[in-house]
Amino acid sequence: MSRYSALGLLRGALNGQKHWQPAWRDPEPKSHYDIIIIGGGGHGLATAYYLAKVHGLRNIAVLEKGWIGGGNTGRNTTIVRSNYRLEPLHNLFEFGLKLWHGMSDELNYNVMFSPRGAMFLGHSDADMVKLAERGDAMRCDGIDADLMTRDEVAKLEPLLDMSRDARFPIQGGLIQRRGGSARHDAVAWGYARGADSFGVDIIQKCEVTGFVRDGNAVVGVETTRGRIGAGRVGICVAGHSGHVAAMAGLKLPVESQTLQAMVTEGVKPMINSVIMSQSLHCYISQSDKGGIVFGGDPDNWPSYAQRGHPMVMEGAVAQGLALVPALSRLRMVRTWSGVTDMSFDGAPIIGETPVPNLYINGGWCYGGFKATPASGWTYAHTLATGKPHPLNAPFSLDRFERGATIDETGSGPMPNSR
Amino acid sequence: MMQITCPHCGPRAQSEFIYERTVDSVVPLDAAPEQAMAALFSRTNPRGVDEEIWRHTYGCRAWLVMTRHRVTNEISATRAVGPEALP
Amino acid sequence: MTDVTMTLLPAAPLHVFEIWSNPASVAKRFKAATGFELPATGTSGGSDALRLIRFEPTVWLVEGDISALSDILADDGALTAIGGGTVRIRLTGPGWRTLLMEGGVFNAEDPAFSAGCSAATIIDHVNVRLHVVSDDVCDAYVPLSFSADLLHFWKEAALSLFEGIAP
Amino acid sequence: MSGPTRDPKGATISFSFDGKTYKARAGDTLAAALLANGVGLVGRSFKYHRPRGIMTAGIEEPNALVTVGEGGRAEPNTRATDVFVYDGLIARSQNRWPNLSFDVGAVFSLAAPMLGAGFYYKTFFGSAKRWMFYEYFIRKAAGLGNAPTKADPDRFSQRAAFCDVLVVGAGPAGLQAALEQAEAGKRVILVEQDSILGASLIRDPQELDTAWADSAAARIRAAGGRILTRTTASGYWEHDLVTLTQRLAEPGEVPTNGVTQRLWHVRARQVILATGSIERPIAFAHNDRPGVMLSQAARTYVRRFGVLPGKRVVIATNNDDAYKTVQALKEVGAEIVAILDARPQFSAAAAGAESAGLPVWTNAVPSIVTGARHCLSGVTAIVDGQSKNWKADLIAVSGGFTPVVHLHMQAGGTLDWNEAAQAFVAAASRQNVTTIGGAANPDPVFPVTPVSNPKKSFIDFQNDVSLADVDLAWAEGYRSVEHLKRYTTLGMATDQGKLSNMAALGRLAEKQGVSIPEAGLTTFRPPYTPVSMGLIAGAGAKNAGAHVRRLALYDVHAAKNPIWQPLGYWFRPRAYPQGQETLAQAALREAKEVRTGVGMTDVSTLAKFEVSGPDAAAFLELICATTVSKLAVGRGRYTFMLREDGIAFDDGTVWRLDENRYLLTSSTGGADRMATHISYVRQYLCPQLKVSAVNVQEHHAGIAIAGPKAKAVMDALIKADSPRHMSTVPAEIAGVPVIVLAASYSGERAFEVYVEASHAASVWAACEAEVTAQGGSLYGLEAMEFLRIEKGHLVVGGEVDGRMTPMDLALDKMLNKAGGYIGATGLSRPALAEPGRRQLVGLEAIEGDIPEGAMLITHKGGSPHGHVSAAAFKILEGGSVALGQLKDGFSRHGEELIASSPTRGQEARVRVVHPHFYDTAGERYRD
Repeated sequence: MSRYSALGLLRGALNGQKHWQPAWRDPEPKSHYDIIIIGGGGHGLATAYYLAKVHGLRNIAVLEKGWIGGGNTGRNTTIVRSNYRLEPLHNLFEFGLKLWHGMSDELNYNVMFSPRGAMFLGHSDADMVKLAERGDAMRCDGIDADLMTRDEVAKLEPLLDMSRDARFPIQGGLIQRRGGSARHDAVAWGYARGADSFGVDIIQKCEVTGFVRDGNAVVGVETTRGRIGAGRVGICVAGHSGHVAAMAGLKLPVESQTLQAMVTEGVKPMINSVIMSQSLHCYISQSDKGGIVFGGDPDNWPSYAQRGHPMVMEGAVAQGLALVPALSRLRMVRTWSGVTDMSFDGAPIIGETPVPNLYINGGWCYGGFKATPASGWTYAHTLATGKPHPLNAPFSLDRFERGATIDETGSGPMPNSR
Repeated sequence: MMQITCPHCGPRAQSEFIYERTVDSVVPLDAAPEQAMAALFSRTNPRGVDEEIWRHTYGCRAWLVMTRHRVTNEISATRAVGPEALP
Repeated sequence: MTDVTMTLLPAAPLHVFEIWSNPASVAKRFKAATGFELPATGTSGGSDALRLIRFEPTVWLVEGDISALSDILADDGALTAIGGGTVRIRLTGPGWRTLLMEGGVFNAEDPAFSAGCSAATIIDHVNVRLHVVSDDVCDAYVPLSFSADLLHFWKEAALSLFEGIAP
Repeated sequence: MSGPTRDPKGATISFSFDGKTYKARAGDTLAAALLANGVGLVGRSFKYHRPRGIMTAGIEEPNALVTVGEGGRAEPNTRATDVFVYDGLIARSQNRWPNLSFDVGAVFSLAAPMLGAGFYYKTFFGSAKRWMFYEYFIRKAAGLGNAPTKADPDRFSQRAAFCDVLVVGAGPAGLQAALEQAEAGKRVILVEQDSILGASLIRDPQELDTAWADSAAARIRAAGGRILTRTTASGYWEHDLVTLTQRLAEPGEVPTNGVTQRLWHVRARQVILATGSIERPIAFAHNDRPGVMLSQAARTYVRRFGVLPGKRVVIATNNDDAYKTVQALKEVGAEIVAILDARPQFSAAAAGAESAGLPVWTNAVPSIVTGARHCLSGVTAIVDGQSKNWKADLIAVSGGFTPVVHLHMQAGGTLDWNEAAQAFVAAASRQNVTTIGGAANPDPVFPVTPVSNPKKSFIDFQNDVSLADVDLAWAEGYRSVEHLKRYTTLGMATDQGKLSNMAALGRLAEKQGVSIPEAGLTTFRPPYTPVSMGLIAGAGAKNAGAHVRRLALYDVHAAKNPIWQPLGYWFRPRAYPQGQETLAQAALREAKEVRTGVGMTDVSTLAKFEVSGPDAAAFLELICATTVSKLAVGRGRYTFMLREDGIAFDDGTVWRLDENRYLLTSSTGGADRMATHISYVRQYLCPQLKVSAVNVQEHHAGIAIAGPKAKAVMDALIKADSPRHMSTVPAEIAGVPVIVLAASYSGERAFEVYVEASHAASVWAACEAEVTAQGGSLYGLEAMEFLRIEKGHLVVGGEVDGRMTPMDLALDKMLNKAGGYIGATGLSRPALAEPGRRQLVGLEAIEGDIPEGAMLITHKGGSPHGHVSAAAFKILEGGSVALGQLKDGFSRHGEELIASSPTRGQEARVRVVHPHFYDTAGERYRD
């Protein structure tokens, strides 16, 4: 692996950047791996990286049906934060946030993680109490969170509508200063390059079509590139978890829904942080290229279509413009959609399945990107040891039927939040 | 935005409808606990055709069952559910 | 010039007439007692003295004299007052169809949506029930809590539609 | 070299660009007007700040992006080719400092050898903070125009439309199709993004001319068709829904009636796409300079706008269409210094040009152009392997044609590869859409392999992506077309790859050694061209799409100037301050009034359902987790409802008004959810029941009267003995029929009066008169909160937070022992009975005031065991009390904890107690 550095770029300036090597190999699948990870998104690649780096395993493959990072890793709004109210969630995401802060150096790949602050706006006294409660829960567990006054919010984001008679007047906010955003594709590419350097085989255009069973246990996978044996198999295909799990006869507490996002034409810096709201369902940030990145709620009906719907988009943009009226004359230039695993308590699922040797990582709803390093780390632990890491133990698949759900919003088992 | 044929009102914009749940997740009133929890917490979630319950909330307020393809959004059938009604 | 105007009709009793069993027998009793048919889906029937507008499969909205209806329903349904929560806005003038397309999703421009037709839909996020009175008049039944905002929306929309450049 | 010119005759309107005033003709695009005034340099590129001019005459323009308009109307990144000049138009160039001609940012061009594709990923290591330092400068350099800082003064409309046939594109093919359909009796909508119909007929006059276009339009309208110009079909969604974006005013222009754009949601039975094609550039060194223009664009400027974009022109082509440009330029006196035809043989058109004495070179491909910032000076080409030079001020290029298949693909359609045209064309679709005209039948071309220095040969102009960047991405393993796009940012600029996609695919295919269709294609998603955010928001931009819900008694309250509080979409009075009272002072006074005298408040927003029929009680015993059927007529009770998973999700009261008629109330915040739940259970789960459950939330306004003197007030109002606690009677107040319920949320003897909302004002006035006569006053939500907390009553959204079971809330004794209610099975899940669950407790301050929302910890630095869900003060005796959720709280009464709020710097020492601080025996309810 050629090391990335400014010096390397300077050298390249003299040779036409011709000395760079492929970031990862394009290997043929072997007949057997100790561990196979299905899904070459950020989570799967991070899992492979930590299996190699932390657990010293080498005989690992990541199987990707298309091209790595082509699913939800490349179809989100790139927000990174750990500001959850409930302890199991903020502990997991905070572990991840710490990894984010060292990720570029760790991977020798600049993932452009920019801790510009993730801010939730409050629009009433009741909102401010809810924000304080969330912040207090985080602070008591050692996670940074600060309440902001109206003036502090206005200073950080001068283009917010601060008028008192706004429909959702801004009364203050809760900021996690160590939160921010990152370059999503780079996360997949960085982990892929890192994993590859340890000898992990990253096999693209290799779709899993079935599981090879010995009795009840999984001992390999059937793929479009042939049968591959495995000691353990980890599903890591959030959005399509139900589809892959069904090949092993499993039904999951998950419904797939479409989440869309959009970006405007690039403009000079106007949004300084990541803006979210306690009462509204939109999130706004500005990419390094100047586009305003914009997201809202998922479509709220089941779908595997990577297509958005105008009515959902119109609702999210209306909310965003009510917060930042200056966005009105910017133009939306591109939309994209991801298929998300909406789990039935809003929290992820990482752990064993009832099928021996088969593990699952999914149910990330619309919050998986920020979890990439924590998800990879804990899943690697689970796959390497066969046991949950303390951080993912609460996120077991059987928690729903047992009654131990982790319901951040308290909206219950229907993902359309009735 | 889909166009959904309400069994009572005819083709209408999706904005008038709200998705409720899949037919396989209905918990019958007399379900045993295991059966009820299985219905609530496990889904076939097919990447293909499924039967879903929607409501024409902002129209005639009636419930309907829709057979829909999850990738193409092709709606092959809708049928009325609920008490007996006059035409 | 404006070719649709909006008027608030005075508050009046409104009831829902719901049938839960034996709809065919109720329909027979209804016809016998009132002289007209229970209106079909998407239509209204009767006169100013007693008008039923059908918006739901088993529910009719009733305006006028309800005194005969309980007996007609007998044990097959119930009558419930809802008028306090509904504001009636009358849209008058040939422009009502165009106005209803603003912020809407229902085809009010369809000529088949004519006098005696009813439909419920969503306009500017508000659940609105429409009843076509004549070519030039359409009544909208709007939830009281949303009526002020919807009226404001329609007034702004009407200005931009009919004054200035053609739509 | 003098650059473009035009006879200034007919220039009637003025506009300004970068502060300088120019003249234009009506009907000019800004691009045409700038060219006519000899302005060659219009913008700067995104990454290297290279000088850029006008390359196209359409919406695909990648270079000539300017900000048009001022204040809240300013539209950054407006394509000069897609704005029609109006008198007073103000345009400014972008992404340059201090000015367009001398742009300091152009130093990035010097560093270009270092800044190839993906260079960001390889450097700027160190801490995240360090990256933010670099990023600050990167962000400043990035972006193009500036966003407005003022609110938008104009409105955006959204409108629905339905039609039999939607025709997109009013070129000859689209007009013809629309005319046929309209005259066959179909309802037709024809849309055209240009300001005129059949504009290509001006560029390329055929047997059909613009007069024909006008008459076709008149016939379409006469047949009832609707024609929308300045309207772009930007999105093709499910079930043949197409969104159209219509400009009613040009960018920056003051609209005549307040509305600047309209978004149409068109549901069509059939869609015909006559969207034409977009000409492709050719890759050669410095092919991005001012003075490099697409061939059809040059022809358009000559014939439609009367602008001569160059006097000494080189034509570079791989097809016959460019010979029409030769003709057009010759007609207006331009000198054609060379025609570089990439094809090895003379086509008929090429032979014709040569026989007319024009310098045609076959097997000729441009390799490099030279020039200054504002214009071109020379062209070098490789002709039969030899380099040749010409002096020229314009090179008009045609690399073939890319059919506009975007909408077809958005509709889920597939594409076929047309080898002769080297282009993808529309194939099958699952929606009802067909493609006609040029988009379906692109002209044949000859594939050209670039012969130039790849580093300076741009394919994505705006984002400065060159052939070398594609090569580098390939070498580094970014080989799928999506990786290539994301690694190089190709196709991610405002033009979304309209000019660059095919060039990149060609290079990728060449590297892979496969054909272009084998190399892949990225998916087109909406929008086809960028859409203003204000237009997507529509009227919702002003209220976030969330109307305020007004109380029936809004005017009555507003006259008293209360402090309002949002509750869902409702606004309710929070307190009615007197004089200089603060919220807390007013609320405490109001609450004391209720504890010692009498107060009244508006409770209209509560959810209410009238449930009638022989099966009403059976139905309610599904919805409610308590018994209902045991209620006698005229009696009511507290109840609560469970989700199917056994978690409590709402509470309220249920009243038996008559033998077969009940009134159910539940929380304001849960009203819509409860309405859906009730309808689902009634209509879907038990359609056989003889029951009618009607939502009467807004039908009844509700007035609560509470306090030791409430009974006296009520007796006077109804002129009868008031019902005892948890009883109800029909009555009359001020001549209006009402329902009086004796229920208490405050802990005092209290009543709720329900009255038809249209008559609420007179009943309210009567109640207020009587309450005032007894020395009482109004109270708001804040006082109500104090009262209920002190009494230990729950609130949905507070203690009932969607995570607590009836056991956790100590409600299990009230559960219907017969079971059968919804949620009964869910309650049997094992973990719900395990230790460690959060349980409802009371908290009494030992020291300090308890902060609402604070965490409950056993020691400093400890992880929370629970939290404070609601905090208040004991109303009469003072002292901070609260309700909370605490791990295993039922068994921890008496324990001391810290209620800690680090975010507010507040904490209190608290003791865990029973969650009732007032009248635990419930004696004050009763007479």
